[in-house]
Amino acid sequence: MKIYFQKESFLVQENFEKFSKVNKASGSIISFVGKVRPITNNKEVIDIEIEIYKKMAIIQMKKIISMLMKKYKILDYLIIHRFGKVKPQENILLVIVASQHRKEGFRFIEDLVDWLKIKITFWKKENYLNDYEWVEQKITDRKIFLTKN
Amino acid sequence: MKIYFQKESFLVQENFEKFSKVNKASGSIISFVGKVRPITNNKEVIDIEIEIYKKMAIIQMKKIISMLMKKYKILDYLIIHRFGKVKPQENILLVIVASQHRKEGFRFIEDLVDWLKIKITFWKKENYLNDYEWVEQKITDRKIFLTKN
Amino acid sequence: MKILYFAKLRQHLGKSSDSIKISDGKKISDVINELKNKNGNYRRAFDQVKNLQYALNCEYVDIEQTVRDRDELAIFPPVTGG
Amino acid sequence: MKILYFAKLRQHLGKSSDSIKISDGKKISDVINELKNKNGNYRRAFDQVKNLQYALNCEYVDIEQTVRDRDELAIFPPVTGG
Repeated sequence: MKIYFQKESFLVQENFEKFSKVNKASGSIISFVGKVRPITNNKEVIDIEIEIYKKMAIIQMKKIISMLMKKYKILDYLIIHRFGKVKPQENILLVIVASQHRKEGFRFIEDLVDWLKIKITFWKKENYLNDYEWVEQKITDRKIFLTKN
Repeated sequence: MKIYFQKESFLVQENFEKFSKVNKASGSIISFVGKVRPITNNKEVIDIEIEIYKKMAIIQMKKIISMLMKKYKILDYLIIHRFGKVKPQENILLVIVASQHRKEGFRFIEDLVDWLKIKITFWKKENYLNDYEWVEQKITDRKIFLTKN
Repeated sequence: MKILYFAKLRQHLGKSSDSIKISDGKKISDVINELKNKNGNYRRAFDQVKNLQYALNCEYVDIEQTVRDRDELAIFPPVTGG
Repeated sequence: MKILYFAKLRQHLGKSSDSIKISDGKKISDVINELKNKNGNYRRAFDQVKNLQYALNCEYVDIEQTVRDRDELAIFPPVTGG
Protein backbone atom coordinates (compact mmCIF):
# COMPACT_ATOMS: atom_id res chain seq x y z
CA MET A 1 0.00 0.00 0.00
CA LYS A 2 2.51 2.56 -1.18
CA ILE A 3 2.29 5.82 -3.10
CA TYR A 4 5.33 7.56 -4.57
CA PHE A 5 5.34 10.94 -6.30
CA GLN A 6 8.88 11.22 -7.54
CA LYS A 7 11.19 13.03 -9.96
CA GLU A 8 13.33 9.97 -10.63
CA SER A 9 12.59 7.57 -13.46
CA PHE A 10 11.65 4.01 -12.50
CA LEU A 11 11.64 0.53 -14.01
CA VAL A 12 8.33 -1.30 -14.16
CA GLN A 13 9.98 -4.75 -14.01
CA GLU A 14 11.77 -4.08 -10.72
CA ASN A 15 8.67 -2.77 -9.03
CA PHE A 16 6.54 -5.53 -10.45
CA GLU A 17 8.93 -8.19 -9.23
CA LYS A 18 9.07 -6.79 -5.70
CA PHE A 19 5.31 -6.35 -5.60
CA SER A 20 4.67 -9.89 -6.86
CA LYS A 21 6.96 -11.39 -4.24
CA VAL A 22 5.09 -9.67 -1.44
CA ASN A 23 1.75 -10.67 -2.94
CA LYS A 24 2.51 -14.27 -3.84
CA ALA A 25 -0.76 -15.57 -2.45
CA SER A 26 -3.08 -13.27 -4.38
CA GLY A 27 -4.93 -14.73 -7.34
CA SER A 28 -4.72 -11.68 -9.60
CA ILE A 29 -2.17 -8.97 -10.26
CA ILE A 30 -3.05 -6.19 -12.67
CA SER A 31 -0.81 -3.33 -13.70
CA PHE A 32 -1.20 -0.15 -15.69
CA VAL A 33 1.70 1.82 -17.15
CA GLY A 34 1.12 5.27 -18.63
CA LYS A 35 3.89 6.51 -20.90
CA VAL A 36 4.85 9.65 -22.79
CA ARG A 37 3.76 9.35 -26.40
CA PRO A 38 6.43 10.54 -28.87
CA ILE A 39 3.90 12.28 -31.14
CA THR A 40 0.82 14.27 -30.11
CA ASN A 41 -1.31 16.48 -32.36
CA ASN A 42 1.05 15.57 -35.19
CA LYS A 43 3.94 17.23 -33.39
CA GLU A 44 7.08 15.55 -32.16
CA VAL A 45 7.36 15.77 -28.40
CA ILE A 46 10.88 16.65 -27.19
CA ASP A 47 9.97 16.14 -23.55
CA ILE A 48 7.19 16.93 -21.13
CA GLU A 49 7.31 18.81 -17.85
CA ILE A 50 5.01 17.63 -15.10
CA GLU A 51 4.13 20.10 -12.38
CA ILE A 52 2.77 18.92 -9.06
CA TYR A 53 0.96 20.45 -6.08
CA LYS A 54 2.33 17.73 -3.88
CA LYS A 55 0.60 18.37 -0.57
CA MET A 56 -2.83 18.33 -2.24
CA ALA A 57 -1.95 15.42 -4.52
CA ILE A 58 -1.15 13.26 -1.49
CA ILE A 59 -4.31 14.24 0.37
CA GLN A 60 -6.57 13.67 -2.65
CA MET A 61 -4.90 10.39 -3.52
CA LYS A 62 -5.46 9.04 -0.03
CA LYS A 63 -9.12 10.08 -0.15
CA ILE A 64 -9.70 8.37 -3.48
CA ILE A 65 -7.96 5.20 -2.37
CA SER A 66 -9.84 4.96 0.91
CA MET A 67 -13.09 5.39 -1.02
CA LEU A 68 -12.11 2.68 -3.52
CA MET A 69 -10.90 0.32 -0.78
CA LYS A 70 -14.38 0.43 0.74
CA LYS A 71 -15.87 -0.33 -2.66
CA TYR A 72 -13.58 -3.18 -3.79
CA LYS A 73 -11.72 -5.97 -1.98
CA ILE A 74 -8.07 -5.29 -2.67
CA LEU A 75 -5.05 -6.92 -1.05
CA ASP A 76 -2.32 -4.44 -1.98
CA TYR A 77 -1.45 -1.61 -4.37
CA LEU A 78 1.55 0.38 -5.54
CA ILE A 79 1.33 3.77 -7.24
CA ILE A 80 4.24 5.71 -8.74
CA HIS A 81 3.69 9.04 -10.51
CA ARG A 82 6.57 11.09 -11.80
CA PHE A 83 6.90 14.86 -11.96
CA GLY A 84 9.56 17.10 -13.51
CA LYS A 85 11.02 16.42 -16.96
CA VAL A 86 10.03 13.17 -18.64
CA LYS A 87 11.13 12.05 -22.12
CA PRO A 88 9.03 10.29 -24.77
CA GLN A 89 8.68 6.52 -24.22
CA GLU A 90 9.49 6.92 -20.52
CA ASN A 91 6.99 5.88 -17.88
CA ILE A 92 4.93 8.54 -16.14
CA LEU A 93 2.60 6.42 -14.09
CA LEU A 94 2.60 2.90 -12.68
CA VAL A 95 -0.30 1.36 -10.79
CA ILE A 96 -0.18 -2.27 -9.63
CA VAL A 97 -2.97 -3.95 -7.72
CA ALA A 98 -3.22 -7.36 -6.12
CA SER A 99 -6.59 -8.92 -5.40
CA GLN A 100 -8.08 -12.32 -4.75
CA HIS A 101 -10.38 -12.02 -7.76
CA ARG A 102 -9.68 -10.25 -11.02
CA LYS A 103 -12.94 -8.30 -11.34
CA GLU A 104 -12.35 -6.19 -8.24
CA GLY A 105 -8.76 -5.60 -9.31
CA PHE A 106 -9.88 -4.39 -12.73
CA ARG A 107 -12.53 -2.08 -11.26
CA PHE A 108 -10.11 -0.70 -8.68
CA ILE A 109 -7.30 0.06 -11.09
CA GLU A 110 -9.52 1.53 -13.77
CA ASP A 111 -11.41 3.73 -11.31
CA LEU A 112 -8.17 4.83 -9.69
CA VAL A 113 -6.62 5.93 -12.99
CA ASP A 114 -9.86 7.69 -13.96
CA TRP A 115 -9.93 9.64 -10.70
CA LEU A 116 -6.24 10.37 -10.89
CA LYS A 117 -6.70 12.06 -14.25
CA ILE A 118 -9.33 14.48 -13.01
CA LYS A 119 -8.59 15.01 -9.31
CA ILE A 120 -4.90 14.62 -8.55
CA THR A 121 -2.94 17.86 -8.89
CA PHE A 122 -0.48 17.17 -11.69
CA TRP A 123 -0.21 19.25 -14.85
CA LYS A 124 1.59 18.39 -18.08
CA LYS A 125 3.34 20.76 -20.47
CA GLU A 126 4.48 19.30 -23.78
CA ASN A 127 7.62 20.77 -25.31
CA TYR A 128 7.97 20.57 -29.08
CA LEU A 129 10.91 21.64 -31.23
CA ASN A 130 9.86 25.28 -31.57
CA ASP A 131 6.98 25.72 -29.15
CA TYR A 132 5.11 24.09 -26.29
CA GLU A 133 1.60 23.49 -25.10
CA TRP A 134 -0.07 22.89 -21.74
CA VAL A 135 -2.04 19.68 -22.08
CA GLU A 136 -5.79 20.18 -21.70
CA GLN A 137 -7.96 17.83 -19.68
CA LYS A 138 -9.76 15.46 -22.02
CA ILE A 139 -13.51 15.83 -22.30
CA THR A 140 -13.79 12.05 -22.05
CA ASP A 141 -11.98 12.16 -18.71
CA ARG A 142 -14.17 15.00 -17.47
CA LYS A 143 -17.28 13.02 -18.37
CA ILE A 144 -16.13 10.19 -16.14
CA PHE A 145 -15.78 12.81 -13.41
CA LEU A 146 -19.32 14.01 -13.89
CA THR A 147 -20.86 10.54 -13.86
CA LYS A 148 -18.86 9.45 -10.85
CA ASN A 149 -19.18 12.58 -8.76
CA MET B 1 0.59 -10.29 -31.36
CA LYS B 2 1.65 -13.60 -29.84
CA ILE B 3 -0.15 -16.43 -28.11
CA TYR B 4 1.66 -19.18 -26.22
CA PHE B 5 0.05 -22.23 -24.63
CA GLN B 6 2.95 -23.84 -22.83
CA LYS B 7 3.94 -26.31 -20.12
CA GLU B 8 6.98 -24.31 -19.00
CA SER B 9 6.77 -21.73 -16.26
CA PHE B 10 7.47 -18.13 -17.25
CA LEU B 11 8.61 -14.88 -15.66
CA VAL B 12 6.31 -11.89 -15.99
CA GLN B 13 9.17 -9.38 -15.75
CA GLU B 14 11.10 -10.78 -18.73
CA ASN B 15 8.06 -10.85 -20.93
CA PHE B 16 6.97 -7.43 -19.77
CA GLU B 17 10.38 -5.95 -20.51
CA LYS B 18 10.54 -7.41 -24.01
CA PHE B 19 6.98 -6.34 -24.75
CA SER B 20 7.58 -2.80 -23.48
CA LYS B 21 10.67 -2.39 -25.65
CA VAL B 22 8.78 -3.34 -28.77
CA ASN B 23 5.90 -1.06 -27.79
CA LYS B 24 7.84 1.98 -26.66
CA ALA B 25 5.64 4.41 -28.51
CA SER B 26 2.31 3.27 -27.06
CA GLY B 27 0.70 5.44 -24.40
CA SER B 28 -0.67 2.63 -22.25
CA ILE B 29 0.47 -0.84 -21.28
CA ILE B 30 -1.83 -2.97 -19.15
CA SER B 31 -1.10 -6.43 -17.86
CA PHE B 32 -3.03 -9.14 -16.07
CA VAL B 33 -1.42 -12.04 -14.22
CA GLY B 34 -3.56 -14.91 -12.96
CA LYS B 35 -1.90 -17.07 -10.31
CA VAL B 36 -2.58 -20.27 -8.40
CA ARG B 37 -4.04 -19.44 -5.00
CA PRO B 38 -2.49 -21.49 -2.18
CA ILE B 39 -5.84 -22.00 -0.43
CA THR B 40 -9.24 -22.65 -2.00
CA ASN B 41 -12.41 -23.77 -0.23
CA ASN B 42 -10.39 -23.76 3.01
CA LYS B 43 -8.14 -26.48 1.65
CA GLU B 44 -4.42 -26.21 1.02
CA VAL B 45 -3.65 -26.65 -2.66
CA ILE B 46 -0.62 -28.88 -3.30
CA ASP B 47 -0.65 -28.20 -7.02
CA ILE B 48 -3.06 -27.93 -9.89
CA GLU B 49 -3.17 -29.81 -13.16
CA ILE B 50 -4.32 -27.93 -16.21
CA GLU B 51 -5.65 -29.94 -19.11
CA ILE B 52 -5.86 -28.44 -22.59
CA TYR B 53 -7.61 -29.24 -25.87
CA LYS B 54 -4.95 -27.36 -27.73
CA LYS B 55 -6.22 -27.38 -31.29
CA MET B 56 -9.57 -25.94 -30.21
CA ALA B 57 -7.98 -23.53 -27.73
CA ILE B 58 -5.92 -21.95 -30.51
CA ILE B 59 -8.85 -21.69 -32.90
CA GLN B 60 -11.16 -20.18 -30.27
CA MET B 61 -8.51 -17.78 -29.02
CA LYS B 62 -7.91 -16.44 -32.51
CA LYS B 63 -11.64 -15.96 -33.03
CA ILE B 64 -12.04 -14.04 -29.80
CA ILE B 65 -9.04 -11.85 -30.50
CA SER B 66 -10.09 -11.02 -34.03
CA MET B 67 -13.53 -10.06 -32.68
CA LEU B 68 -11.97 -7.86 -29.97
CA MET B 69 -9.49 -6.26 -32.38
CA LYS B 70 -12.42 -5.04 -34.46
CA LYS B 71 -14.04 -3.62 -31.34
CA TYR B 72 -11.04 -1.88 -29.74
CA LYS B 73 -7.97 -0.10 -31.13
CA ILE B 74 -5.06 -2.16 -29.87
CA LEU B 75 -1.41 -1.91 -30.92
CA ASP B 76 -0.09 -5.23 -29.62
CA TYR B 77 -0.79 -8.08 -27.22
CA LEU B 78 0.93 -11.05 -25.63
CA ILE B 79 -0.88 -14.02 -24.12
CA ILE B 80 0.73 -16.90 -22.23
CA HIS B 81 -1.38 -19.68 -20.69
CA ARG B 82 0.21 -22.64 -19.01
CA PHE B 83 -0.99 -26.22 -18.90
CA GLY B 84 0.28 -29.28 -17.02
CA LYS B 85 1.28 -29.12 -13.34
CA VAL B 86 1.40 -25.68 -11.74
CA LYS B 87 2.28 -24.95 -8.12
CA PRO B 88 0.62 -22.43 -5.80
CA GLN B 89 1.86 -18.86 -6.27
CA GLU B 90 3.06 -19.66 -9.77
CA ASN B 91 1.65 -17.83 -12.79
CA ILE B 92 -0.98 -19.52 -14.92
CA LEU B 93 -1.91 -16.71 -17.25
CA LEU B 94 -0.28 -13.54 -18.51
CA VAL B 95 -1.99 -11.04 -20.80
CA ILE B 96 -0.27 -7.80 -21.80
CA VAL B 97 -1.81 -5.23 -24.09
CA ALA B 98 -0.42 -2.03 -25.59
CA SER B 99 -2.73 0.70 -26.81
CA GLN B 100 -2.63 4.38 -27.58
CA HIS B 101 -5.32 5.12 -25.00
CA ARG B 102 -5.94 3.33 -21.74
CA LYS B 103 -9.71 2.82 -22.02
CA GLU B 104 -9.49 0.55 -25.05
CA GLY B 105 -6.66 -1.35 -23.43
CA PHE B 106 -8.71 -1.93 -20.27
CA ARG B 107 -11.77 -3.06 -22.25
CA PHE B 108 -9.70 -5.36 -24.45
CA ILE B 109 -7.86 -7.08 -21.63
CA GLU B 110 -10.90 -7.47 -19.40
CA ASP B 111 -13.07 -8.83 -22.22
CA LEU B 112 -10.29 -11.16 -23.31
CA VAL B 113 -9.88 -12.67 -19.84
CA ASP B 114 -13.67 -12.97 -19.49
CA TRP B 115 -13.95 -14.85 -22.76
CA LEU B 116 -10.94 -16.96 -21.98
CA LYS B 117 -12.58 -18.22 -18.81
CA ILE B 118 -15.71 -19.43 -20.55
CA LYS B 119 -14.62 -20.35 -24.10
CA ILE B 120 -11.02 -21.49 -24.21
CA THR B 121 -10.59 -25.22 -23.66
CA PHE B 122 -8.55 -25.45 -20.47
CA TRP B 123 -9.64 -27.37 -17.36
CA LYS B 124 -8.21 -27.17 -13.86
CA LYS B 125 -7.94 -29.95 -11.30
CA GLU B 126 -6.88 -28.93 -7.80
CA ASN B 127 -4.89 -31.47 -5.83
CA TYR B 128 -5.11 -31.31 -2.03
CA LEU B 129 -3.23 -33.34 0.52
CA ASN B 130 -5.68 -36.26 0.56
CA ASP B 131 -8.05 -35.62 -2.30
CA TYR B 132 -8.62 -33.49 -5.39
CA GLU B 133 -11.37 -31.58 -7.12
CA TRP B 134 -12.09 -30.51 -10.68
CA VAL B 135 -12.65 -26.77 -10.56
CA GLU B 136 -16.17 -25.76 -11.57
CA GLN B 137 -16.88 -22.83 -13.83
CA LYS B 138 -17.95 -19.85 -11.76
CA ILE B 139 -21.51 -18.70 -12.10
CA THR B 140 -20.25 -15.12 -12.28
CA ASP B 141 -18.12 -16.05 -15.28
CA ARG B 142 -20.99 -17.86 -16.93
CA LYS B 143 -23.18 -14.78 -16.50
CA ILE B 144 -20.66 -12.72 -18.43
CA PHE B 145 -20.95 -15.33 -21.14
CA LEU B 146 -24.70 -15.03 -21.27
CA THR B 147 -24.72 -11.24 -21.44
CA LYS B 148 -21.98 -11.13 -24.07
CA ASN B 149 -23.18 -13.92 -26.29
CA MET C 1 -15.82 -40.66 -35.93
CA LYS C 2 -13.15 -39.44 -33.56
CA ILE C 3 -14.56 -38.56 -30.16
CA LEU C 4 -12.43 -36.70 -27.60
CA TYR C 5 -13.09 -36.54 -23.87
CA PHE C 6 -11.63 -33.99 -21.49
CA ALA C 7 -11.25 -33.27 -17.79
CA LYS C 8 -13.71 -34.93 -15.40
CA LEU C 9 -15.40 -36.87 -18.22
CA ARG C 10 -12.08 -38.18 -19.50
CA GLN C 11 -11.19 -39.23 -15.96
CA HIS C 12 -14.52 -41.01 -15.34
CA LEU C 13 -14.29 -42.81 -18.68
CA GLY C 14 -10.67 -43.70 -18.09
CA LYS C 15 -9.80 -42.75 -21.67
CA SER C 16 -9.26 -39.59 -23.67
CA SER C 17 -10.75 -40.67 -27.00
CA ASP C 18 -12.82 -43.16 -28.95
CA SER C 19 -13.03 -44.01 -32.61
CA ILE C 20 -16.46 -45.24 -33.63
CA LYS C 21 -18.30 -45.74 -36.92
CA ILE C 22 -21.23 -43.32 -37.25
CA SER C 23 -23.82 -43.04 -40.01
CA ASP C 24 -23.99 -39.43 -41.22
CA GLY C 25 -26.94 -37.35 -40.04
CA LYS C 26 -27.08 -38.61 -36.47
CA LYS C 27 -27.30 -36.07 -33.70
CA ILE C 28 -24.74 -35.74 -30.91
CA SER C 29 -27.45 -36.88 -28.49
CA ASP C 30 -27.78 -40.10 -30.53
CA VAL C 31 -24.03 -40.65 -30.41
CA ILE C 32 -24.05 -40.23 -26.63
CA ASN C 33 -26.92 -42.71 -26.28
CA GLU C 34 -24.95 -45.20 -28.33
CA LEU C 35 -21.94 -44.70 -26.06
CA LYS C 36 -24.08 -45.06 -22.93
CA ASN C 37 -25.43 -48.37 -24.26
CA LYS C 38 -21.89 -49.72 -24.60
CA ASN C 39 -21.47 -50.50 -20.92
CA GLY C 40 -22.05 -49.32 -17.35
CA ASN C 41 -18.83 -47.37 -17.26
CA TYR C 42 -19.94 -45.08 -20.10
CA ARG C 43 -23.42 -44.81 -18.64
CA ARG C 44 -22.14 -43.79 -15.22
CA ALA C 45 -19.65 -41.29 -16.62
CA PHE C 46 -22.23 -39.55 -18.81
CA ASP C 47 -24.77 -39.52 -16.00
CA GLN C 48 -22.38 -38.20 -13.37
CA VAL C 49 -20.58 -35.41 -15.21
CA LYS C 50 -22.97 -32.49 -15.42
CA ASN C 51 -23.41 -29.65 -17.89
CA LEU C 52 -21.49 -31.29 -20.71
CA GLN C 53 -20.55 -29.15 -23.68
CA TYR C 54 -19.92 -30.21 -27.26
CA ALA C 55 -17.53 -29.08 -29.96
CA LEU C 56 -17.59 -30.23 -33.55
CA ASN C 57 -14.29 -29.68 -35.35
CA CYS C 58 -13.29 -27.18 -32.65
CA GLU C 59 -16.51 -25.12 -32.74
CA TYR C 60 -19.03 -25.09 -29.90
CA VAL C 61 -22.29 -26.76 -30.95
CA ASP C 62 -25.60 -27.83 -29.44
CA ILE C 63 -26.37 -31.44 -28.42
CA GLU C 64 -28.95 -31.55 -31.23
CA GLN C 65 -26.29 -30.82 -33.87
CA THR C 66 -26.01 -33.51 -36.57
CA VAL C 67 -22.61 -35.06 -37.20
CA ARG C 68 -20.72 -36.83 -39.98
CA ASP C 69 -18.35 -39.76 -39.64
CA ARG C 70 -15.33 -37.62 -40.60
CA ASP C 71 -16.02 -35.03 -37.87
CA GLU C 72 -14.05 -34.63 -34.68
CA LEU C 73 -16.43 -34.45 -31.75
CA ALA C 74 -15.22 -33.24 -28.37
CA ILE C 75 -17.23 -33.66 -25.16
CA PHE C 76 -16.26 -31.89 -21.95
CA PRO C 77 -17.49 -30.03 -18.85
CA PRO C 78 -17.49 -26.19 -18.90
CA VAL C 79 -13.94 -24.84 -19.24
CA THR C 80 -12.12 -23.45 -16.20
CA GLY C 81 -8.87 -21.94 -17.46
CA GLY C 82 -7.43 -18.49 -16.91
CA MET D 1 -3.57 34.54 2.92
CA LYS D 2 -1.26 32.27 0.98
CA ILE D 3 -2.32 31.89 -2.64
CA LEU D 4 -0.71 29.27 -4.87
CA TYR D 5 -0.75 29.26 -8.68
CA PHE D 6 -0.05 26.27 -10.87
CA ALA D 7 0.61 25.34 -14.48
CA LYS D 8 -0.54 27.76 -17.18
CA LEU D 9 -1.79 30.28 -14.62
CA ARG D 10 1.53 30.25 -12.77
CA GLN D 11 3.32 30.74 -16.05
CA HIS D 12 1.13 33.66 -17.14
CA LEU D 13 1.50 35.35 -13.75
CA GLY D 14 5.23 34.71 -13.72
CA LYS D 15 5.04 33.59 -10.07
CA SER D 16 3.94 30.55 -8.13
CA SER D 17 2.47 32.22 -5.04
CA ASP D 18 1.27 35.40 -3.35
CA SER D 19 0.81 36.35 0.26
CA ILE D 20 -1.95 38.88 0.73
CA LYS D 21 -3.96 40.17 3.69
CA ILE D 22 -7.62 39.12 3.45
CA SER D 23 -10.55 39.99 5.74
CA ASP D 24 -12.33 36.76 6.76
CA GLY D 25 -15.64 36.02 5.03
CA LYS D 26 -14.66 37.11 1.55
CA LYS D 27 -15.37 34.78 -1.33
CA ILE D 28 -12.75 33.38 -3.67
CA SER D 29 -14.34 35.42 -6.45
CA ASP D 30 -13.70 38.58 -4.37
CA VAL D 31 -10.07 37.57 -3.87
CA ILE D 32 -9.63 37.09 -7.59
CA ASN D 33 -11.18 40.47 -8.32
CA GLU D 34 -8.75 42.05 -5.87
CA LEU D 35 -5.86 40.35 -7.64
CA LYS D 36 -7.13 41.42 -11.06
CA ASN D 37 -7.26 45.03 -9.85
CA LYS D 38 -3.58 44.88 -8.86
CA ASN D 39 -2.27 45.31 -12.41
CA GLY D 40 -2.69 44.38 -16.05
CA ASN D 41 -0.55 41.29 -15.70
CA TYR D 42 -2.92 39.70 -13.18
CA ARG D 43 -5.94 40.79 -15.19
CA ARG D 44 -4.62 39.25 -18.39
CA ALA D 45 -3.58 36.02 -16.69
CA PHE D 46 -6.97 35.49 -15.02
CA ASP D 47 -8.81 36.40 -18.21
CA GLN D 48 -6.75 34.16 -20.45
CA VAL D 49 -6.53 30.94 -18.45
CA LYS D 50 -9.89 29.19 -18.77
CA ASN D 51 -11.81 26.84 -16.51
CA LEU D 52 -9.90 27.66 -13.35
CA GLN D 53 -10.39 25.42 -10.36
CA TYR D 54 -10.00 26.26 -6.68
CA ALA D 55 -8.74 24.36 -3.68
CA LEU D 56 -8.93 25.58 -0.10
CA ASN D 57 -6.47 23.80 2.17
CA CYS D 58 -6.11 21.02 -0.41
CA GLU D 59 -9.85 20.40 -0.93
CA TYR D 60 -11.67 21.31 -4.14
CA VAL D 61 -14.11 24.18 -3.57
CA ASP D 62 -16.42 26.42 -5.57
CA ILE D 63 -15.50 30.01 -6.56
CA GLU D 64 -18.25 31.23 -4.20
CA GLN D 65 -16.58 29.57 -1.19
CA THR D 66 -15.71 32.03 1.61
CA VAL D 67 -12.13 32.10 2.86
CA ARG D 68 -10.20 33.06 5.98
CA ASP D 69 -6.85 34.79 6.13
CA ARG D 70 -5.15 31.68 7.51
CA ASP D 71 -6.32 29.46 4.60
CA GLU D 72 -4.17 28.23 1.76
CA LEU D 73 -5.90 28.93 -1.53
CA ALA D 74 -4.73 27.22 -4.71
CA ILE D 75 -5.86 28.28 -8.18
CA PHE D 76 -5.16 26.18 -11.26
CA PRO D 77 -6.48 24.86 -14.58
CA PRO D 78 -7.99 21.33 -14.67
CA VAL D 79 -5.39 18.71 -13.82
CA THR D 80 -3.80 16.61 -16.56
CA GLY D 81 -1.67 13.99 -14.82
CA GLY D 82 -1.63 10.25 -15.26
